[in-house]
Amino acid sequence: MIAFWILALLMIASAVFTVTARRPVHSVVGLLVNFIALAATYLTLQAEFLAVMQIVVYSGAILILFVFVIALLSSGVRPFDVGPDRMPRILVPAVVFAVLTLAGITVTALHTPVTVLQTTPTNGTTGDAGAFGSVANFGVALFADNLLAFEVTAFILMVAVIGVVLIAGDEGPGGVVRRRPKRVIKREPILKARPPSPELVEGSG
Amino acid sequence: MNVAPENYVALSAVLFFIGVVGVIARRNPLIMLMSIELLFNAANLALVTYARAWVNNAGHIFAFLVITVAAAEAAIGLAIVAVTFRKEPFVDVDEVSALRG
Amino acid sequence: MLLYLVWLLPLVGGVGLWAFGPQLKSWAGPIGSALVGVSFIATLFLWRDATAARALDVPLGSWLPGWSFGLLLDRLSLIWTLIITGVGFLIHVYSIGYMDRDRAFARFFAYMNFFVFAMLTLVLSDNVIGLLVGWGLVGLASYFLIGFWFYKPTAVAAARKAFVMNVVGDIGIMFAIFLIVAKLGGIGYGLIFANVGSAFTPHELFLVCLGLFIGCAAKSAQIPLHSWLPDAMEGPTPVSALIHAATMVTAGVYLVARFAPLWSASPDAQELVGAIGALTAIAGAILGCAQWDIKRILAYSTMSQIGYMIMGVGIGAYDAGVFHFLTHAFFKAQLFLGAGIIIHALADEQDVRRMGGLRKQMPFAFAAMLVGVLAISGVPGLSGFFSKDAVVYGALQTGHPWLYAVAVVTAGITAYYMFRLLFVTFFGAYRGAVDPSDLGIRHPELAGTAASPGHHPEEEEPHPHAPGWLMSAPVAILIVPTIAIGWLDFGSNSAWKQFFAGFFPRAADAAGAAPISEAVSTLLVLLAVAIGFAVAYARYGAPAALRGAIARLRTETIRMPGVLVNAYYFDAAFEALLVRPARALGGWFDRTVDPHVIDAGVREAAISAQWLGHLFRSFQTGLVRAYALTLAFGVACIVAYYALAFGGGR
Amino acid sequence: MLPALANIPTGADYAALLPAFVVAVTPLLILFVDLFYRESGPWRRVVAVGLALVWLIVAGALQAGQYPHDYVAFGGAFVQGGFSIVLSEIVIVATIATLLLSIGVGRDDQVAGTTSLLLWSASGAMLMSGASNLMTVFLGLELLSLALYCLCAMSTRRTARESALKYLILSSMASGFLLYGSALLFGATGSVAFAALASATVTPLLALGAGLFMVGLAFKLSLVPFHAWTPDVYEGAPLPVTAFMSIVTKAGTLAVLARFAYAALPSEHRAAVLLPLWVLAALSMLVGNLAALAQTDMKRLLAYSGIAQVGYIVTAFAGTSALGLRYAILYLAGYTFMNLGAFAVVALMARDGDAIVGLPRFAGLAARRPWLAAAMTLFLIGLAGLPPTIGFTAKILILTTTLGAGYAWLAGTLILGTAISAYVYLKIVRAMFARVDAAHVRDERSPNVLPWVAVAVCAVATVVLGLQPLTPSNILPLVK
Repeated sequence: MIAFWILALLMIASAVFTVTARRPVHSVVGLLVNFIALAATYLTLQAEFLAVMQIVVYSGAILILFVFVIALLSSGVRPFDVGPDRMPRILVPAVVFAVLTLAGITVTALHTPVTVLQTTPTNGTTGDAGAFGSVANFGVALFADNLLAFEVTAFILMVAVIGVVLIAGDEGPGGVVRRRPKRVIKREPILKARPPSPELVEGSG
Repeated sequence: MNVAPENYVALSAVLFFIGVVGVIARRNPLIMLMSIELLFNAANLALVTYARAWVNNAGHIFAFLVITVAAAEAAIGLAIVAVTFRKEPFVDVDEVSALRG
Repeated sequence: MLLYLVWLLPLVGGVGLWAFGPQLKSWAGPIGSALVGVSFIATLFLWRDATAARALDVPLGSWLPGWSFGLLLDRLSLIWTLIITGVGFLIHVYSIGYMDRDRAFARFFAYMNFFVFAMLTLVLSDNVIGLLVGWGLVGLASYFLIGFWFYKPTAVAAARKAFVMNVVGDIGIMFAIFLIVAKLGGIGYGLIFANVGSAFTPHELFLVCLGLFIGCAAKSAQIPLHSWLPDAMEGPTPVSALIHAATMVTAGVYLVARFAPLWSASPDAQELVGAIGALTAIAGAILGCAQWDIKRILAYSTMSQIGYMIMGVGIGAYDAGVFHFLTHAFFKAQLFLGAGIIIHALADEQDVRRMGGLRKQMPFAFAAMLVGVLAISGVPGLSGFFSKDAVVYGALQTGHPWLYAVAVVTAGITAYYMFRLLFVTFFGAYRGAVDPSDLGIRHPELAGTAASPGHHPEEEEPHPHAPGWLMSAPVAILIVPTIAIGWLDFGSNSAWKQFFAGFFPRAADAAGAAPISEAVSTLLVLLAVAIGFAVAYARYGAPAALRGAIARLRTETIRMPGVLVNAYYFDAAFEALLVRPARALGGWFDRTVDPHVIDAGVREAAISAQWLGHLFRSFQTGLVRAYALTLAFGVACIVAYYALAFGGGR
Repeated sequence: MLPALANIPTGADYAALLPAFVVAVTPLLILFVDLFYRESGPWRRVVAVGLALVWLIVAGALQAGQYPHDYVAFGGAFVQGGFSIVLSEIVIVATIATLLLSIGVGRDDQVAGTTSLLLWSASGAMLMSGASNLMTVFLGLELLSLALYCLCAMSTRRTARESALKYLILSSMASGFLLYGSALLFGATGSVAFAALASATVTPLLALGAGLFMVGLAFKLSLVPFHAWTPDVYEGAPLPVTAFMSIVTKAGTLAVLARFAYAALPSEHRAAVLLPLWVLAALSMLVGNLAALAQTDMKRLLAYSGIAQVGYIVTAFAGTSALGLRYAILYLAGYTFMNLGAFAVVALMARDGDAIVGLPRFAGLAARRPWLAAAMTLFLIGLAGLPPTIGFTAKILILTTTLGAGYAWLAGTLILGTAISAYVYLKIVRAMFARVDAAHVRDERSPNVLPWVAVAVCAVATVVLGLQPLTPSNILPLVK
C-alpha cells in the first residue's frame, strides 16, 4: 500500500522532470528513475520477469542509446539550442486536452472497477515454476500461446537493424566511402515572370 | 495486492498524459522520443495491472512485446533524429517544417 | 433486335459525325437525318409489339442481383419514341437548310444525333438507372446545343444557366432514385411499381415523388426552375424546336406519367404537381405577353403549355396530359420552324417589333405560323383544341375547380399573346428599316435582339427571302398533324382513350363529380379564347391599330411593367441565391467539357471557391507539435463522447 | 516441473500464415544475395527487385489458393479467409506496383535494403489483414510502420527526412493511443482476443478502450482530425513509398477495422460505439476534398484525395452490414488501381521517378504525351467517381448500402464530398487538355518504362472492375 503511493509519487515526479528538464541528459536521468520505479511497481503486481526486462532492456539498452545520440549531437559548440518558439502558447491547449482526456479515462475506468481477481495467485517468489508472473509461466505463454507474436518480434527487430543501417549508413558494403556527386535538390520551377498559360494561374494558388 | 487496480490504472493514465503533453510541448526531438517512451510505459503499466487483476499473463506478454517494439522504435527514431539534426544549428523540430500547406 | 437499332442508330450517328465530320462536309446533315429517319421507321415496325398485351422488354444484361438493365417499349414510351424520332427527323431535315452556312455543320448534327440518342435512352430504359443516365445525357446534349454558338457570350451564359438548374434537378432525381433503390434493392420499373404500396410509408413516398418532381421541374421548366428555358433560345432555332419545345422539356411529363403508380399513391404529391403545373401555365402565359423576341415568346408559351401537361399528369388525367404533349410536339415544332424561316430570312432578326407586314413577302411562313397559332390557341378543329380541352376538363373531373379556373384563364391569355405575335409579325407594314429607337428599343445589342455577329458572315441580304425546300418541306408536313392529330381524341370513346385504356392507374373517384358538363366547359374555354383574340385584334390587328403601329409599339415598350420585363425577378433572385454559389460547379464544367467555352467570370468563381481550400491549407502549418495537438484534440473529443455516452448512466 | 505445453503451434497454423511468411522471408534471401556484390551497378538492383517480384507473385498465388478455405491459426491470433485474403492480395498488388515504380529511385547499393523493408512492411500489412487479437494487431501495425519510417527517409531530399521524423513522432503517439486502448480493452474483458470482446458486456471501460483503439486505426487511415501527418509525409517521402503507403497502410488497417467493427464488438451497443467513426468519415470526406482544392503538388493532392477516399470506404461500414463490407473492399480494390495508376503516371513524369511534380507540369500534357494524359484522365475520373470506372460503380453501391442502413446524413455527405472532389480532379484534367506553348513547360521523362506496365494494368482494371465489379461473395461468414 505505502509502497504503491511512494512509487506512484516517484514515477509522476520523475516523469514530470523528464518532460520539463532543460537539457536532454537530465531527461534521461529522469526517465531512468521512472523506469526503475516502474520495474518496482511491476514487482508489486507480480510481474517479476517483466520487471527484470524493464531494467535490462529499457534502462540498459534504450536509455544508453539515447545517451549515445545525445553525445553524438552534442559535438557542436552550442548543443541543443532551440530556435525561436513558433507556438509559444501551445502548452495551454495541450494541457487542457490532456486533462480532459485524463478525466474522461479515469472517470470511466473508475466507474467500471475490475473486481474480478478470481483466484488469488500464489504469492509467487521468483523461481517458483508455474507461479503467475514467473519466468516459467511467462515462457510457456510466450512460446506456446503467443508464438506468432514472438516470431513477428524477430522481424520487427530485423527491420530496426536494416533500417538504421540504411538511414545512418553512408558507406557502401565494401567499406569504401563513396564520393558521390552531390545531388541538387530538385524543385518545381517557380513560375517565372510569364506563366505558361493564363488558365493555370488559377490552379497554382 | 492490496491496492485496487483502479489506482494503478489511474497512475498509468497520469503518466500517459504527462507523456502526451511532453510530445506536444517540447521542441527537442530527443525529449519527444522520451515522452513517447513514457506513453508506451504507461500503457504497459495498465496492461500489467489488468494482467494481475484477471490473472492472465497475456498482459505480460503484451507488455514484453511493447518493450521490444519500443526498443526498435527508439533505435529508428534516434537514427532519424541523428541524421536530420547532425548538421543543423538547432536541435528543434520546429525548424523542420519545410513541408506544409 | 429492331429496338437496339432504334436506340443505337442515333448514337452511331453522333459518334460518327463527330469523328468524321471534317471528311463528310455537307453530307453530315443528310446522314444524320437519315439515321434518325431509319430509327423512326423501325419504331413504326415495332408498333404491334409495343401495343401487345405484354409490352416489348429487351434485356441488355444484368449486373448485380436486382440490377438488370433493359429497353422497354410500351405504349407510353412508344408515343415518346415516335415523337422523338419522327419530329426529330423533320427537324434534322430542316436543319440542313437552316444551318447550311454554319462553320460547324457536322458538329451540329453530331450533337443533334447525340441528343436523340440520349432522349431515347431516357424513354426506353426499363429501370431508374438507365433513366438517370439518359436524364443526364439529355442535359449534357442540351448544354452543348445551347452553347453551340460559343462565341456569343449570351449563349455561353445561357448554357451555363441551363446546366446549373439542371444539376439542381438531377440532384433531386438522384435522391429519389437512391431512396427507391435503397428501399427496394432493385432498379426495374416492374419491381418498383409492384411494391409501391408495401415498400414505402406515405411520408417516404411523398419524398420520392418530391425528389422526382424537382428533377422534373428543372427539366420541364416549371416554376421556380423555369428561367433557363427562355435563355436557352440562344441556341440555333432547330435546337429550340426539337429540344426546348418538342421533346426534352417534356421529359418531366414523361417522368410523371412513367411513375404514375407512385403519384397515384401519393395524393399530396399530386396536389403539389398539379398546383405547380397550373401556376407555371399562367405565369408563363403572362410573361409571353410581355416579350418582343419571337423565340422568347414561343419559349414562354412552351413553358405555359408544359404547365398544362404537368398539371394534367399531376392531377391524374394522365392520358390527357400525354395527349397534350403529342399535339404540342407538332404545333410547337411547327411554330418554331416557322419562326426559324422568318429569322433565317431576316438575317437573324428576332425582334417582332422590327418585323411586320411579312404576310405578303412570306406567305408560306405566314400559313405555317397561322396554323400553329390557331392550334395552340385552341381554335376548334385543330389539335390544340382537343388536347387542351381534355386537360382543362380533366381538372374539373378530378375535383380541382381552382386549377380549372386558372387553366381557363390561361387559355384566354394564350390566345391573346399568340395572336399578338401573329399580328405584329405579319400584318401592317415592314418595320425593319425603322430606327430601333423609334420602336423603343434602346440598346439592341444588350437586348440580344440585334442580328448576332458572325455565323452567317457572307449573307448580306437585308430583305426577306423565301426558304429553300429543305426548310419548307418539314414545315409543310407538320401542318397535317397540327391540324388533324387532335381528332384522335374526339368523342367519349376515342381512339386515344382506347389506346391508353387500363394503362394508367385511374384517378380518384372524383370522376363524374364535375359540376358542369364537358360541352359547357368547352364553351367556357372558347369564350376565354375569343376574348383573348378580340383583345389582341383590337390592340394589334385592327386597321386603326396597324396604322399607328410604330408609335404604339414604342409606348408599349417603354411602359412595359418591370416585373414582366424581368420575368418576375426570378433571375435576379436566382443569381443571388443559387447561380452564384453554383457557378463554381458550372465553372469546371464549362472549361473541361467544352474547352471552347471560355468566360472570365468562371475563373473568378473558381478562385473564390478555393478560399476554403486555402483555409485548410493554413491549418497545415508544417509544425509537428501542431499536428500532435490536433491529434490530442481529436482524442479529447472522442473520449468525451464515450465518457458521456457510456460513462454517465452506468 | 514445467506445465504441459499444450498449445504448441503445428504445421496447420503455419499454413495459414504461409503467404505472409513468404513475403517476410524473401528479404533475407535478397540481403544474402546482395552480400556478394562488391560494386554497385544496375544488376544489383535488378536482382534484388527481381527476386522480390518473383516471390511476391508466388505469395500472391499461394494467397489466392487459400481463398475458399478458412484458417484459425495460433490459437485465434491469426485468422485467414474471405475478406482478409482479398485485402492481402491488394497488399501484394500494391507492393508489386511499388517495385515497378521504384526502379531508378535511390542508390543502387541501398536497393536490397529498401526492397527488404518494403517487403517487411507488406508482410506487416498482411499480418494485420488476418490479425485477430490485440497483440497481433499491434505487432502487424508496428512492423508495417517501422519499416515505413525508414523508407520515408530513403531519399537524398531533405524533406524526406523531415517526413520520416514527422511520421515517426506522430505515428508513435498514435500507436501509444492504440496501445492504451488495447490495454483498456484487455482490462474490460480479461483477454486479448477479439472473440472475447464480442461476447463481453459493454462497460464504459470497453467502450473507451474501443474508442482509443479506433483512434490509433483512424490515425493510420488518416481520418480527419487524425490526418495532419498525411500530406506532409506523402509529399516528403520518395514517390514509390508514397504510393505504397497510400494503399498498403489503408488495406491493413481497414482489415483490422472491419474485423473490429464487425466481429469484435457486442452487437447491442455496436452502433453507439462506432458512431464516432462515421463522424470521422464524414469529416474526412469534406475536409479531404476541400483541402485538396488548393493543392498544386500532385503527391500532396493525392494525399488529401486519399483522406477523402478513406472516408468513402469507412462510410461503407456504416451500419456494419455485410454488403457494406463487400463494397468497401470493392472500393478499396478500385482505389488501389486508380491511385497506383495516378502515382505511376506521376512517376513517369519525373526523370528520376521521385521529383516533386506540380500541377503546372500537367499543362498541355495531352498534346505532348497523349497516352499518358488519357490514362491520367481515366484515373482522375475514377477518383472523382464518374462512370465508366470502378470509382463510380463502387460509390453508387456504397451509397445504396449506406442509405439502406439508415445513415442518410452520411450518404448526403458522401454526395457533397464527391461534388467538391469533381472540381479537384477535373482541374487537373483541364490543365492537361489546355493549349499551352510547349516552350514554357519543362517536360521530363523517366527512363524507367516499368511504370507503363502499372499504368496499363491499372487502367484496364479501373474500367473492367467498373463494368463488372467482382465482389467476393462469400466474405460474410469469414469475418470472424
